[in-house]
Amino acid sequence: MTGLLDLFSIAAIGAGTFFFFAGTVGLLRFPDSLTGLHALAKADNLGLGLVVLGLIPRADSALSALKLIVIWALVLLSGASTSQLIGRALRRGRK
Amino acid sequence: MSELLFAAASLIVLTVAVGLVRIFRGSDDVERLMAVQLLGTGGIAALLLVAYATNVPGVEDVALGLALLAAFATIAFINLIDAEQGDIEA
Amino acid sequence: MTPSVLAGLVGAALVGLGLYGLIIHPHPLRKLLAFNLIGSGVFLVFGIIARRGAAAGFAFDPVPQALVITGIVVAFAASAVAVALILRLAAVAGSVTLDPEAWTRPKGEDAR
Amino acid sequence: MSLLPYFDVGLALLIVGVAVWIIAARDLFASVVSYVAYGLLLAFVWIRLYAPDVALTEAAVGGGVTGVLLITAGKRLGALKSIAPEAQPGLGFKLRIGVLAALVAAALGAVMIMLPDPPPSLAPQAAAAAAGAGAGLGNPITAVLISYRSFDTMLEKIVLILAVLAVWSVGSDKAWGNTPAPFRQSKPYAPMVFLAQMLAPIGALIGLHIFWVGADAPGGAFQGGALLAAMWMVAMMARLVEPPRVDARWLRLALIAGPAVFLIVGLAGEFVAGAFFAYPPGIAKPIILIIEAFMLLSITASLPMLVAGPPIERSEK
Repeated sequence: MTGLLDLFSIAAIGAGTFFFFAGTVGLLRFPDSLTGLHALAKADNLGLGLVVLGLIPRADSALSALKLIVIWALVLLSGASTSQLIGRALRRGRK
Repeated sequence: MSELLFAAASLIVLTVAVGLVRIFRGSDDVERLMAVQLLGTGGIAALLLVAYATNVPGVEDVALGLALLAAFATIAFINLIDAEQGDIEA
Repeated sequence: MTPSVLAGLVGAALVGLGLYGLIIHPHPLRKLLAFNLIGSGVFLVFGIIARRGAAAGFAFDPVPQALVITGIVVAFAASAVAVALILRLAAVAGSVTLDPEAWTRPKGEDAR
Repeated sequence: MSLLPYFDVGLALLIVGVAVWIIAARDLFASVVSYVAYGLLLAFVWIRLYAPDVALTEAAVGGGVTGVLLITAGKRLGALKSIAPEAQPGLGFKLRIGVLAALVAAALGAVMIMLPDPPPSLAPQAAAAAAGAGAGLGNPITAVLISYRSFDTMLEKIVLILAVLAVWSVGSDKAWGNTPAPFRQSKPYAPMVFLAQMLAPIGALIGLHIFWVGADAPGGAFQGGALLAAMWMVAMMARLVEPPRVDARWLRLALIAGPAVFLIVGLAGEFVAGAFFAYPPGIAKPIILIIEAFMLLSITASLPMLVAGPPIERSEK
């Protein structure tokens, strides 16, 4: 059972790390800032989400696990809204 | 297992640090802000990974605070940029 | 090299960098940023003293850590006062220069 | 072989790199944005030094709120169109200052390597304080702040009040009693309002939680107060609430509540428990909790006032 959970952690954390990597590459290599914003959102939402998912089985208590989920939810909320604001700032700044 | 957590944390910090190049070379303020947002989330992820591997107590609360503060700084910065651009709809 | 010695060296480097920026930059806000760098360097140096002073069953010495927390808040309060003074200077004098030569003719007594 | 030392060295290099950029950046905004990133990275170092309490404070006050203070100031300066860029100092001067700074850093670094062994420590005294007068506080740092070094902590609250007074008195005479300038003049964009409406209550809950667990786990009045203050500022940025008038009675009461209660309890200790700032055994923990609660109130009130700046005249919008 522990082995299976460890395997799950490794898989999720590995996938999360990949999304951070992909998000950064996208932010740096995509042709303009708006597509870069799209890549950034992937790192925010999926990268952190998968890392958190992988850490949940390793949490000391149910409360710790719950806090991990709250952290992710917070980042989702602020990430989505600030993406909207950043997008508008980019569009207005370009003119 | 903890070595794997370190490895993941190192990779995340490394990629996010490369993202910081945006701050160094970015042409405008909004792009710099995006790099800091990436550092914020990546930092939280790496912090959690390292803290779980080294058994620092109560680190979830620190990460919660960091998540709030990263959002706070981004909001303050984008709000100023937005106010500066004025009320014209685009 | 233990993490605490490494952090101490980082603290030393930050103090040096901050000192350089404090003297070099003509803009007072940049000076303030540099001063905050010196401050955080000093806090880090204090932090490694806390980490080394682990005793009595703690992983660290709580006294320096508590003082660093106090110090961070006081440093922020001082920065806020400095910012208020800079903004007032800009409003009254019309520039933020710290050069005493430029102060020979103030422009209007209360521009704000 | 462990990966951790490499990780630490990489983190150290990254921090020094960001610090170099803070100093070297041409643009003020770039410099301040890097400062926020730097605060996040420093929080990381504090975690590596087993200091989660300091990490939280550094991230909240050192990185977040200071960054917002500086960038708000920078934009207000820009709005005044008043910055007279001076001639940069010459290369020779820079070189000499560089050598000086490097010498200072090298001397400090040498001291770091030659620290005495075994290291001096106040941990036993702090442990005694936590066991005795600190009465049942599981977090030794909170015990030190409230019990072992209570006088410092009270004076630090007074410093915050003095700083608020100093900021307010910088405003012009005619503006006295008015509100500080709002964080933005125009109407905020709808997603901004939505975000503030969602984030501020959740953040306030998290701030209260961090305050509450501070007795036994990382957290406490400083960290919780800083988060609450940040959430109040978010609400002001979205114009959900306006900055209060500086002569509002409730604001002034909130500002002095922390140190006042602290001082009263300290003086009462002289008579009840026989020493200044001694807590009577048995009821020490509830008393400490009351002090902390009022400190939280004062910190929450003072940090946004420090960022908002002095009151402005009405005629200006």
